Amino acid sequence: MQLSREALMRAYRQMKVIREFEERLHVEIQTGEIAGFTHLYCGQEAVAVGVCEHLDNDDKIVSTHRGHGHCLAKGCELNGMMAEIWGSREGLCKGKGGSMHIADIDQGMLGANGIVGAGAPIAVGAGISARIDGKGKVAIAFSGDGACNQGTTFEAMNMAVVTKAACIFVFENNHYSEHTGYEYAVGTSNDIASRAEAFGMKVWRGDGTDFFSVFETMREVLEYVRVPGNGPAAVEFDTERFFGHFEGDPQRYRGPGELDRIRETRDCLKKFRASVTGAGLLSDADLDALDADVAEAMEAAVAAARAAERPTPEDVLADVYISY
Amino acid sequence: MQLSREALMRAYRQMKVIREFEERLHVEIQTGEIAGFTHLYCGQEAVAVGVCEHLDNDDKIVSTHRGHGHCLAKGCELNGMMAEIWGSREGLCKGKGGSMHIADIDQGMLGANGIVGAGAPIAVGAGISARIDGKGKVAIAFSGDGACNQGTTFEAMNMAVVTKAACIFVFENNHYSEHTGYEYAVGTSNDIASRAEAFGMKVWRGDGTDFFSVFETMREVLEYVRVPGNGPAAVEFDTERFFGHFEGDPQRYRGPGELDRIRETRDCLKKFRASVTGAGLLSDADLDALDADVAEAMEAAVAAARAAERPTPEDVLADVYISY
Amino acid sequence: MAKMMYRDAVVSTIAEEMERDPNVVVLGEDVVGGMGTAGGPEAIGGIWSTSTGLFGKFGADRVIDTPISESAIIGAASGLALTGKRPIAELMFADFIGVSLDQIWNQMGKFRYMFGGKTKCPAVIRMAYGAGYNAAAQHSQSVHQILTGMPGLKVVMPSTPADVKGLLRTAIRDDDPVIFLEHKALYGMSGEVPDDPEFMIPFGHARLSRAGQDVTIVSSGLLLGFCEAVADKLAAEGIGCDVIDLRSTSPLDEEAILDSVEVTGRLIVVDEAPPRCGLAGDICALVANKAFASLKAPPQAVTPPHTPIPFARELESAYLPSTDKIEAAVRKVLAYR
Amino acid sequence: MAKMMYRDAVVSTIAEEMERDPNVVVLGEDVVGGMGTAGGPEAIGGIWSTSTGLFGKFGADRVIDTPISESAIIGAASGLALTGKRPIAELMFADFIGVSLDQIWNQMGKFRYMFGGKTKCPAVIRMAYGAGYNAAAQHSQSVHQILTGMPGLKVVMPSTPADVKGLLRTAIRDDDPVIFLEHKALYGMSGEVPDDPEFMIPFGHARLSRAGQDVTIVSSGLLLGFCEAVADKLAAEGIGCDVIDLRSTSPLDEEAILDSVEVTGRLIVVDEAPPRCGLAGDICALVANKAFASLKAPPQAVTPPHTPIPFARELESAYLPSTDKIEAAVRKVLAYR
Ligand SMILES: Cc1ncc(C[n+]2csc(CCOP(=O)(O)OP(=O)(O)O)c2C)c(N)n1
Ligand SMILES: Cc1ncc(C[n+]2csc(CCOP(=O)(O)OP(=O)(O)O)c2C)c(N)n1
Ligand SMILES: [Mg+2]
Ligand SMILES: [Mg+2]
Repeated sequence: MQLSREALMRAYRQMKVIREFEERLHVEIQTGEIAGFTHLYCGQEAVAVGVCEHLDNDDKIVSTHRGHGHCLAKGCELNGMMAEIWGSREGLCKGKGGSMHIADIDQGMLGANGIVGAGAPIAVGAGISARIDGKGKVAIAFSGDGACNQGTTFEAMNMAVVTKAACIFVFENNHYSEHTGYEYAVGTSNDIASRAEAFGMKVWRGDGTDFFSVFETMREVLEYVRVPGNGPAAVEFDTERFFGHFEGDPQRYRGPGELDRIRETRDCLKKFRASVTGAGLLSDADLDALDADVAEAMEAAVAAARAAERPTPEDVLADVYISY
Repeated sequence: MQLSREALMRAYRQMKVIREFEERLHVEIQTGEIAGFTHLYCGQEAVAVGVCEHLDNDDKIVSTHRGHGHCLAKGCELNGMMAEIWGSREGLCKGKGGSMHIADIDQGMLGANGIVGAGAPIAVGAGISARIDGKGKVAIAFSGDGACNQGTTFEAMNMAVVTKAACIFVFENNHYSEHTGYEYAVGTSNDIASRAEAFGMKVWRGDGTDFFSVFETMREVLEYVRVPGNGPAAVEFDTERFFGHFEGDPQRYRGPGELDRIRETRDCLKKFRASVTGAGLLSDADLDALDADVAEAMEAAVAAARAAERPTPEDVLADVYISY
Repeated sequence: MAKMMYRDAVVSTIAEEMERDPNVVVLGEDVVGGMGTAGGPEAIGGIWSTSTGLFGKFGADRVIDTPISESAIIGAASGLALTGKRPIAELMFADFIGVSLDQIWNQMGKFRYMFGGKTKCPAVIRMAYGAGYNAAAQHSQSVHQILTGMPGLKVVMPSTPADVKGLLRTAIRDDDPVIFLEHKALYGMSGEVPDDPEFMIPFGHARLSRAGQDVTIVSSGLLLGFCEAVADKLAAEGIGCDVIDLRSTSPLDEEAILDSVEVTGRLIVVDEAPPRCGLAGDICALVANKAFASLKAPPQAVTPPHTPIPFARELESAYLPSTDKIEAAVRKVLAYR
Repeated sequence: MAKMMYRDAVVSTIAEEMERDPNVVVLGEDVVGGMGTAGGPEAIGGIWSTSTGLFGKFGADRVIDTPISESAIIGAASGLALTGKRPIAELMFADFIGVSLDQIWNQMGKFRYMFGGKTKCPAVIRMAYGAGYNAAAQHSQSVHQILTGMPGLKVVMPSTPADVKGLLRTAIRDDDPVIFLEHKALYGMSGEVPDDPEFMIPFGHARLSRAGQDVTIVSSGLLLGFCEAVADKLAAEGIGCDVIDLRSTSPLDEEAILDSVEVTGRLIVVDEAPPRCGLAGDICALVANKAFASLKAPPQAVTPPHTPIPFARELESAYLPSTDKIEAAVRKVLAYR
């Protein structure tokens, strides 16, 4: 289906926001200003955006340790995200969560997660909720190729089938879990989708570096899962991460030239640009303008995060319900 | 392959021992003498025996809450088993384990288990051990149709494939997990084996009420898994349990006449007798003699268990390595 | 007031709350029972009969039978709670936190704080705990000590049918995750239960089940009855015991304990968890710290030994704190000079 | 004596023991690193560099990289241990006991007792624990309080490179399951380590890291250093502190603690776990019970508050017991009359 000019612009902008967010964090982290573990989503933008562009606030997503892209795509506010990663009081989670624990329930973003595989069961509950409510809403669990080996992920898939949860398991196969290749760690090597299928779900596959592949695949998946009673589905997207597992990872597990190659041939932003300009849907100038717009927003977000109020020791004791 | 007369007698006797053990417990439990939860294996004997007749003490098995059959088939001593269930000091585990926690490491019986799904990961370790040792030994994990929905079982299957563990997952599908039907709880309903296959294993299927089906299937499976480097395999046996989930279960989930029907048409002992007498391999008299022999052994075991020494309060503190 | 059993107090409270609030849903293994069988739904309920009749009354959307997948059960409860429902999940045995702890500890217990206070997760996790059934090492454990130590969880342990009613209603209406621990040896206990459909007991309010001036005994669950028996016996000798039923271990009614010890100067905590890093030590330490000046004798924990729970009848009885051991502890603190 | 880092003490001890005993095997996520990648095995080791070089030296049969499947990792360790191997399993973060607790608590910890004493399960589970990295609520936790409460587990917490060496060797040679907790903020700590290839420190023997007459401070891990700093500062004022490094929490060196308190009469326990049902309360209760007559002031726990661990630098610092808070606690017990 042909997307409107507006929709194309929006999709590009969303991907670009994630890209810039991550590229900028990659730089800022070197300065030591940002604390904790940060896992960058750079390279996988087409998945988050290709999925979330189909969703509204009543559709839910559950994310991972590599969650910035999902958050931004689902509508978490840029400044709040940046401030959170900076550990500020003005962050989306008041500086208590940080990179791995961003949530925004009002946006249907039920949480990034530091525990690999922990999100899928939560999505099943949200998917049961959606089924009960009968309004054609869905819950989506993002998982990595590594997470697909966690018992919780398997349990969630079976339980979703049994309870006919309106739940979609989106597997982002970026080929690595930390420093280990998926060909080693996933017994079925390059076929995570078939494993999901064996649980009794319909499955799809798509190119996770191509926005249009993700978007069209998800259109089909969602058409299916939004029908009350159809139950869950799974999708595997083949994708790439452009940075290390976390910031600081020397990535010696990569092949020679691998990073250059994937940046060159598997960059969802480049592909998108080539596709829409080639088809005459948008011009380079349109996209450049969006780039500039995003760059400006990012600058502002970083400046705001840097200037934002810091948490106080008393904040440690806020938002608990039992104190000792 | 044709089994020797001796092997046939042994297989029958092993199944009969389990049958009598369980039928007798079913009666004794009514008297209130036996404490705790007891899950009877009656009806599934062909699986335990058809599997374990291929094994020696260096092959390992890991069992479940419904473990008596596996224990007896693997060589745990009858009197020690009975005494354990009676909670005696002379029991295989000195009365500390009871029905759900019988182990006999020397026999390669690594433990029954009260936690559904907990055995499979342990079998993977034993299977890695076997692979490392390179002597063609194997480790077998028995699991039920209910256990096949536990995350641990899935993790174990993937990990066995990845580590090329000499491990066999034997699924005994007796159609129920407690009071719930497998058609409800297993998303793929009657195809547990395919789910295992999706992890990248070779799988087999067999009739778990027919000793010969189990035995021949396991011959193939073992031939495969005993080859160093081949890695794990899985088998699903369709079988029946003749009693309730545990003793005391009114079994209202069964269909009308179901118990009569399965006792009539799906009884592994009856089938075995019909088969071997029909083929003229053993006579009814041979089998009757074994029956009598087993009945006598059982009588003696119960009498011994009843007379066996009871544990003392001081025993609570024995076999711990830290006391406070 | 109606007389009812502990287990019936569970199921009737759930039914009443489901009636009142359409968002309350129940999930767990065999909470319907008979699904996928010839007998059909409710052919048989769960093994504790704590969900009997719910499916018939409220239907498949609100009473959800699950596979044997405890992590997914708790995770699903979180997902339901984050999306407007009020799930009551059942772990058939508390021991099964072993296969689902992450979802309790690292997930639902942390959402509110970790997400900056904006998140409600109104889930109740019911669990049958405790020894007394000769169910051995993996089906008899107490877990309140583990869960009480985990910030973000409320932990409730009713000791009577009336407390089940009042505390479970509070739990269901609470906006945060509540661990509701039902002692399996108490399911058959009978007692008077208020009829008031709004009868609620707030968390953090202990109950004084016996009053005396000489010794403070703190307990809950099955062992509370043992403590009461000891108190009654000693009362006949003129020894007065305050017996405090904690009702909830988190929040903890520190005041009730400290007030009592200020009078008695002597403390015994009787608890079913193993001795190390448990609730008994926790409360002894609290008192030693906050009522130091009142103490006339060393605060004394009465717990099982540091061993797994043995199977045989004789062993389990010897493992559990008995009335004899409790009585001996009382006499010991009384004799202290 | 050689100077080495805490993390190198881990890996060198493992290597030495693997050299000595062919049954010692290592398993865990990324313990090889680079498996299934273009870079190949050992392209990169695990994130803590605590298995660097092992694969190259001992090969694929003895250094086993695993999928992200913690239950299967611990379960496999049990299965290996029951069949003659001596596995050392790594949980990358102690927080991951959430997804593997059953295998630790209900399985390996219980085999020996539950199976009547005939079963050996010589497995070591190494885990990186503790705060200090701003890794937030799910990657910063202390778990010794949870595991210490579980009968059947030995729990070890080295605070120096030398103790890593001596305790890890003991752990590997021990015939029962040992939980070996490495504080992630100490991995880079340097210290003298004995060269003796048989250097072992028995469990249950605390170390007196500072000696004084006025206050007993009990601690371990990262916070031990904080306590030492406070003791040193106060020593300059003439206040003497015994600082006791527990080394293992189960078995616990009760004697070392009680002997010290008999002299000082004042106890502070500084621990990184949350306040309820934790190790600090456990030790305060022990002392209140067994050294009651010696106590001159209320035993005092210094712990983080009962909250999940917050992310931001300011928040994590405020969460952790600081030297200021420890000092204040010392002064408080000293001032008690
Ligand atoms: C239960 C658990 N085990 C291990 C980890 C450590 N860890 C964090 S991310 C990660 C790799 C995840 O790989 P994948 O699912 O493919 O996601 P990706 O990092 O590629 O996005 C690991 C092992 C964790 N956080 N949680
Ligand atoms: C982790 C866990 N969850 C639930 C239970 C309670 N339980 C014991 S046996 C059982 C059913 C198991 O079904 P299946 O695996 O088919 O074995 P079967 O009883 O049919 O032999 C359940 C739910 C348990 N023991 N452990
Ligand atoms: Mg990945
Ligand atoms: Mg079954």
